[in-house]
Amino acid sequence: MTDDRCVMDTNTHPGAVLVGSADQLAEQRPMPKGGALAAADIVRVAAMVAAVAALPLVIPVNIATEVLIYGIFAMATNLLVGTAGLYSFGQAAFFGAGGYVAGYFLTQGFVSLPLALLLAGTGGGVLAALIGALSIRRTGIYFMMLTFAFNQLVFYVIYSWQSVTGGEDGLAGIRRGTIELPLLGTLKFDDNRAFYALAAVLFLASMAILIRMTRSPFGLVLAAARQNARRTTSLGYSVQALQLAAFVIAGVISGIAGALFGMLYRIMPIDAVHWTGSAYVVFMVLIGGPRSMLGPVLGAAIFIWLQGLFSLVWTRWPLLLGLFVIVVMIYLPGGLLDFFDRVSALRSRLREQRQ
Amino acid sequence: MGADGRLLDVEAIDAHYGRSQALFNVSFDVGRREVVALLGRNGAGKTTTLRSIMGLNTVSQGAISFEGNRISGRRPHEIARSGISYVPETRDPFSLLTVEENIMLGYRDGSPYDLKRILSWFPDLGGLMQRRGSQLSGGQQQMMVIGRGLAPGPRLLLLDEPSQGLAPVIVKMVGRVLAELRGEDLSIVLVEQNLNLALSVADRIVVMENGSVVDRLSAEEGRRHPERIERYLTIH
Amino acid sequence: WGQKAGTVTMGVITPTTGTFAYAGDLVVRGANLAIEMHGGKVAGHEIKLLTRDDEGKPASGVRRVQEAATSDGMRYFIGAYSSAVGLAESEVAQREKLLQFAAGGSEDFTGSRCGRYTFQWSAHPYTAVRSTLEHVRKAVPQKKTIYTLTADYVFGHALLKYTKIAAAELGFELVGNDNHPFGERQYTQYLTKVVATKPDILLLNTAGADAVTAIRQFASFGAANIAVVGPWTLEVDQLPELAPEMRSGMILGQNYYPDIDTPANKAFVARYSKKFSALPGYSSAYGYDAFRTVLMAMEQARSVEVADVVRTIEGMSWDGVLGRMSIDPKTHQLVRPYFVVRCKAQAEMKSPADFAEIVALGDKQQPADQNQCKGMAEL
Amino acid sequence: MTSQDHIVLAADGLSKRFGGNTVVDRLSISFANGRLHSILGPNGAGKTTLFNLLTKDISPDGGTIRLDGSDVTRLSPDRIARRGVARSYQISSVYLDMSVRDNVWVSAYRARGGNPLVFWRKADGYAEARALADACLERLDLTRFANAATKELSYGDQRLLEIAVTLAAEPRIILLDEPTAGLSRKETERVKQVIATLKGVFSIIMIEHNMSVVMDISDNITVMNRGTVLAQGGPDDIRGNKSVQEAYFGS
Amino acid sequence: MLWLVSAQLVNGIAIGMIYALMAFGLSIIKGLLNIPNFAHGALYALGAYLCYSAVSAGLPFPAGLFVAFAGAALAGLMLDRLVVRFVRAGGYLPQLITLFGAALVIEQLLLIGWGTIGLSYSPPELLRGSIDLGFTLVPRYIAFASLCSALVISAVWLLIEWTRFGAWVRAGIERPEMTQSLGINVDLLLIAGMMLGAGLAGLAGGLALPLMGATSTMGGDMMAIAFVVLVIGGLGSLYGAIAAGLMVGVVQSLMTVAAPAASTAIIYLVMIVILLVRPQGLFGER
Ligand SMILES: Nc1ncnc2c1ncn2[C@@H]1O[C@H](COP(=O)(O)OP(=O)(O)OP(=O)(O)O)[C@@H](O)[C@H]1O
Ligand SMILES: Nc1ncnc2c1ncn2[C@@H]1O[C@H](COP(=O)(O)OP(=O)(O)OP(=O)(O)O)[C@@H](O)[C@H]1O
Ligand SMILES: CC(C)C[C@H](N)C(=O)O
Ligand SMILES: [Mg+2]
Ligand SMILES: [Mg+2]
Repeated sequence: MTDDRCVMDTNTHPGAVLVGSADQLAEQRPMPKGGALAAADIVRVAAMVAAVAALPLVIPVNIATEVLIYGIFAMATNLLVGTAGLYSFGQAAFFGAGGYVAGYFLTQGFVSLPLALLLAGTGGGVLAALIGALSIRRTGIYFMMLTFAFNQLVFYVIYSWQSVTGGEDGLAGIRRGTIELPLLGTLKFDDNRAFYALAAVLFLASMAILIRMTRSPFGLVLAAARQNARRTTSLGYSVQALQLAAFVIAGVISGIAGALFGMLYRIMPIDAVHWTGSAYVVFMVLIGGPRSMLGPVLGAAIFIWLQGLFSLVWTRWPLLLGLFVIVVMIYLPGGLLDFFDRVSALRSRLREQRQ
Repeated sequence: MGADGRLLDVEAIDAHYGRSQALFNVSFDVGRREVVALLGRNGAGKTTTLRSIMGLNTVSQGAISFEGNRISGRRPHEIARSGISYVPETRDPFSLLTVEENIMLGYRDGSPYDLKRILSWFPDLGGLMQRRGSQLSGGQQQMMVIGRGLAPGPRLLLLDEPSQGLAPVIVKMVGRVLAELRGEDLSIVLVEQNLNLALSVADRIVVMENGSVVDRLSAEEGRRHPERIERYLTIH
Repeated sequence: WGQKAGTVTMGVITPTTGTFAYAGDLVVRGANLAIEMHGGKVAGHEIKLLTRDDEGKPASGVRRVQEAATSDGMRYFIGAYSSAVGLAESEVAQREKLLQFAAGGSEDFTGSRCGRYTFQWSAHPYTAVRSTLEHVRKAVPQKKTIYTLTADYVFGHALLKYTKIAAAELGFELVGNDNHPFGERQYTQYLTKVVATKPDILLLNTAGADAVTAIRQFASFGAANIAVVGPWTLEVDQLPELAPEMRSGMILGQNYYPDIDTPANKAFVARYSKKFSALPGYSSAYGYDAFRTVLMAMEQARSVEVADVVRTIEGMSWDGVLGRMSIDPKTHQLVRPYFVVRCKAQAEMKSPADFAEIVALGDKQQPADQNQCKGMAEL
Repeated sequence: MTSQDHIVLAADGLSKRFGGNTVVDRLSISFANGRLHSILGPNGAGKTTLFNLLTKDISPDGGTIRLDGSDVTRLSPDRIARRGVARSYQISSVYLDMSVRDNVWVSAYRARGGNPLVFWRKADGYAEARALADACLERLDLTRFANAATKELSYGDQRLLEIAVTLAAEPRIILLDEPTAGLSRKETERVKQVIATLKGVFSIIMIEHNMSVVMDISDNITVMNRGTVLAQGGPDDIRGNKSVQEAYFGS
Repeated sequence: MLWLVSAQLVNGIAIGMIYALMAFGLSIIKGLLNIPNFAHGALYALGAYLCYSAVSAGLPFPAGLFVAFAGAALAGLMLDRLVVRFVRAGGYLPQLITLFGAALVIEQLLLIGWGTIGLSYSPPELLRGSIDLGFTLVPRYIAFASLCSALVISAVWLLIEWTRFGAWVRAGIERPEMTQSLGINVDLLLIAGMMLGAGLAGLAGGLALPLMGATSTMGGDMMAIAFVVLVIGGLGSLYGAIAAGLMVGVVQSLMTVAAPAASTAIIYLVMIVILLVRPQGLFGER
């Protein structure tokens, strides 16, 4: 029945004029699928929630919190690196912007945590909109270097603005803030476990949003633009606008992650804004694997956990970290995710052989 | 050199992409100063065959020898130095190099095909020498990469759809060049969708389908009975 | 609270990577030696020593302190090396009630960000600048004009602040100052300015690798008539980083110098040189003396409870490595002497490690009205 | 309804220079509604550049472009596309890291008015876009590859996909740059038929060097040389034109 | 004021030339191999240490510079054989991060090999002290180092331009299969390119030794500047590397007169402005 749809059904589309009108699609209902959520999805969600709940039992709660925070940051970065193919080396600027904005707010006697997060997201987003608007027009290494340079500028602004940011010392004395709930009263997060729970909620929410995003039209078109921007433009997409949108979204989420980081250790350190922070988060993404949102999280977890572990083992621990990075990249070029793929491929081949 | 004057021997090769097989038991040979046309539909395996000869694909079964020496399993640059050259269908120009650099990149001293000779065939390129490879029109690129393939002075040239994107006047020129080359110490494996061109220059024809050789015939037979080839190429 | 009965867990949180990478292991050496010379036990408890890398970064320092406190039951620690890190860790110390014996050039440790659980081992920047400039005044009275080069962070700012005060007190004239970012590697543009201004003295309010690089590049100008003075610029640990001809004649303030003539130091130096066949420097002395003091206080209090030890140290007065010492209970600043040395030329050196001679001692404490500590919290 | 002779797309005095070379030289050309208009010319004549200018892939140095009578010279390429102009590229521009089906989907989604900022719904939920995409694959006999990774297709099949993507954009005006280059006879025949059935409803502009395709199905032919129009007319006029013979056919 | 500005101008030019050398090596690796060599800074540090060891062992300073060059080139060879070649197929980012890992390893090896304390070396007697230009002093050594940089850059440039080496490597990077099919051993070429680029980093490190000493972290700071110079100048352009090196040196120096604290930040601002106005850099081609 659909056989002659391609271009032939000009009767239903007189003149085949289909100038993009958004509301037309609003009426176009998504195809119903068997069940709201596929069984496999439910299993995956349950597994993720269980893993997040179990994490602080395995590693110290602060480290676990940090893993989640960097997980959020790395997932946001992966929206750019993995999906959109925008190799930003300036993400620390947005992480930092969020952290400093929320931190400043929370050191000035304010305590509303939702407001702090909102400010952080806005801070990260606005800065990303500014930097993105100027950088997106450039591609490849020039985009990389522009974001890097903007990152450095943000760094020096924060560095020099000592009265507000604490400069080289970092912004200290950040309080964790509270949430006022109508019935439950005031939620406090001074206890590290409570704070972990907060981070976990935000982490799971970001993950859900970002995964959905990569499978949405937005994500697919971003991926298309990554592979061939010119072609995508010629199909009627405003590629730069879409990329800017992705950049801003990543900025907002990074800003929120930065705010959490500031609250976790109650200090926003200047080196969180340094460009090396931007490099590290890209590395987390690549080590984990940019193909899916699970990769960056794995990368963040491994990176933070390994760093802590190695530093206990040997004073020259960065050497171990370096070797680890090299080995992963050589043997698992698609990141740690490849490892799981290999295992399941091996298993299916074994099964085949048995039959 | 093969005992019977054969230059290239492709003996029962298989090739794979990952786990899917692209060539099945492909065999043919090319003699000295001979043009063999390799014909077949899209996806038949023609390009894969050429790439296998060049060493760009690994051959999982069978063997390829050139002038009596086994070349399958050797590295592409060694195969190239033994006297084989390849012009890919995707053209693959070097976009940052100038046209002159593109053409002369593989030039070896003593090659009969120097810049002057190449320009005598494609005078259009003459004014473009200092352009970059990416700044040419499609057809200009095609001429450039044909020249690039000849410059090293190969004894066997693998040509993948050389007439693609060329204006009729240049297609004719290509036909003339191929005829001219045949008079020299050069053999050609020609993949070509332009049947007229293929029939006009080839000595022998090998037809492929679904990764296998399905027919072999002399050009003479091909010219007399084009339907014998066309039934593989057109709608039945 | 995670502290196993019968053991007391103490930490050394110092950089083994980053700008101060050279220091971490040296502090650990000193700390280990203190424990060893104390007999490995204190007030009936086994001593367990943890070492962590703070990477010279505040966040890492805080992370490591927090982690060591919660997972390993650490209650006492020394560190950090950089003021920025130490100050950040100090907040954790107050919150988690950990005793921190810090070292760093920032006056904030005992000033605006003072805390009941943090003690400062290094001299106050006032003491440092004042002692050094006093000696300069005496030794080369004809040199009057000073150009300062200042590291743009708390440490440099503190030194600059007190340079201005001391210069006014002692009659120097400040003819110029440039702030350079922490971690700067290119100083010739500043030095070009300095050379052009022709001051009598180039005073470096900067430390670590920054100072070494600045001096090295200054040496390449060969401007012999400008004297280099560093109130707190190069600790003895770093002197070998400079070739003898680059450092000779420099006047430097020191928190520690191996030649210090006290019984405690003699014992320390002897033991240290035997074990490591080298002379101890600032870092090792800090590790040693800070730990020694804490262990002494534990013995005196007959307790390893943090609160008891804090109270004991606040009231203690003792013979330490540096001489007669005590703690100012209002600020937790260690009241201690400061040393001024003059670097020797190659010809004067009796051994490769004979860098300098102590030429003066200073102990002027910061005037109380300049101190910004708002008082100590309850324990 | 617009008449058959209504001009849908026109260029007036269009010029483009690369460095010192004038590649398109004060060129004026117009395309009538529902016609198949072929553009011939020697290699390097400026045909692809003309396409690039018409779709604003590159900006002209002079001249104007009119779409349905209104000046679109300053419009961005995506806006032009949304006004119903779609093109295929001479060098295939398919998305190699996507499945064949997704390649066409990206095009079909936009064609059916899809908003690319939608990030809360799954892409595979859009029935209409998906149906259109599948239909386009079917038309070019690519259905059997629908789930394959595009980079695994042979070159000729990628060229077919390129056309499928262009058709899925459901344009009013289709620009095809050498649609049959690299195709075997069978595939060439198929593409030719597809184009022939589209003619009349859509306005098609085609660059092609394959004379059997051009002469059989074109309504109008323009021959370009050195950035200008050398000749214009129906297939027979062109075949008989002396200067075209010389410059293009070489006989 | 004027004399101060001119003094800074002279200083800026001298320092800028050293930046240019560093960027040039980076540019060779980037231009020829298309890798943003994140290990460049580590190789620079290695050069400084090697030069130090050579002169400490009694070799004359020029020999020390040669050791720095050769040693770093050798390290480049090892880097390529042991690491980079395995990730080459993966493209840009995997190479970048692998090289970053390699940089971590090299820096730590330096600490293990030469200890954590930085090392100093005074240049030979001949190169000590300053040249008095009347309005300013220029340290003799800095003048020497910038002259050396200029010479080396020119020599290498001629090598690349006068031989087909440059075209080969560029071709090999863009289309390795096609280049091999023309009979060129791409592997060998890439090794040579890597060694040359790494060697130049080492040489820059050796030249920097008397000014910067030898410390494990010295590379990181230099590398950031070198990347900036590279991009400002335009990728793959010799004039670009030189012009941008000088420009960065001069801007940095002049800024010290106006606002010293901003002298580092300013170069990033300059870079942003240039990239926005001329995205391909000063001398780059699009
Ligand atoms: N990179 C690849 N990965 C997987 N499969 C491939 C790849 N390249 C080609 N194939 C498959 O191998 C088969 C042969 O392809 P090949 O390119 O040799 O065909 P061809 O005869 O040259 O076709 P064309 O005329 O379209 O160029 C095809 O079915 C194709 O799908
Ligand atoms: N980026 C560029 N820089 C400089 N010159 C260019 C550039 N792109 C194309 N040209 C030149 O412009 C002219 C027209 O090129 P165009 O691609 O439009 O030709 P064409 O008519 O499509 O040819 P073909 O049939 O070979 O595809 C050619 O001479 C080409 O060399
Ligand atoms: C001991 C030191 C070198 C002090 C260090 N410079 C600081 O940051 O305070
Ligand atoms: Mg093919
Ligand atoms: Mg064209």
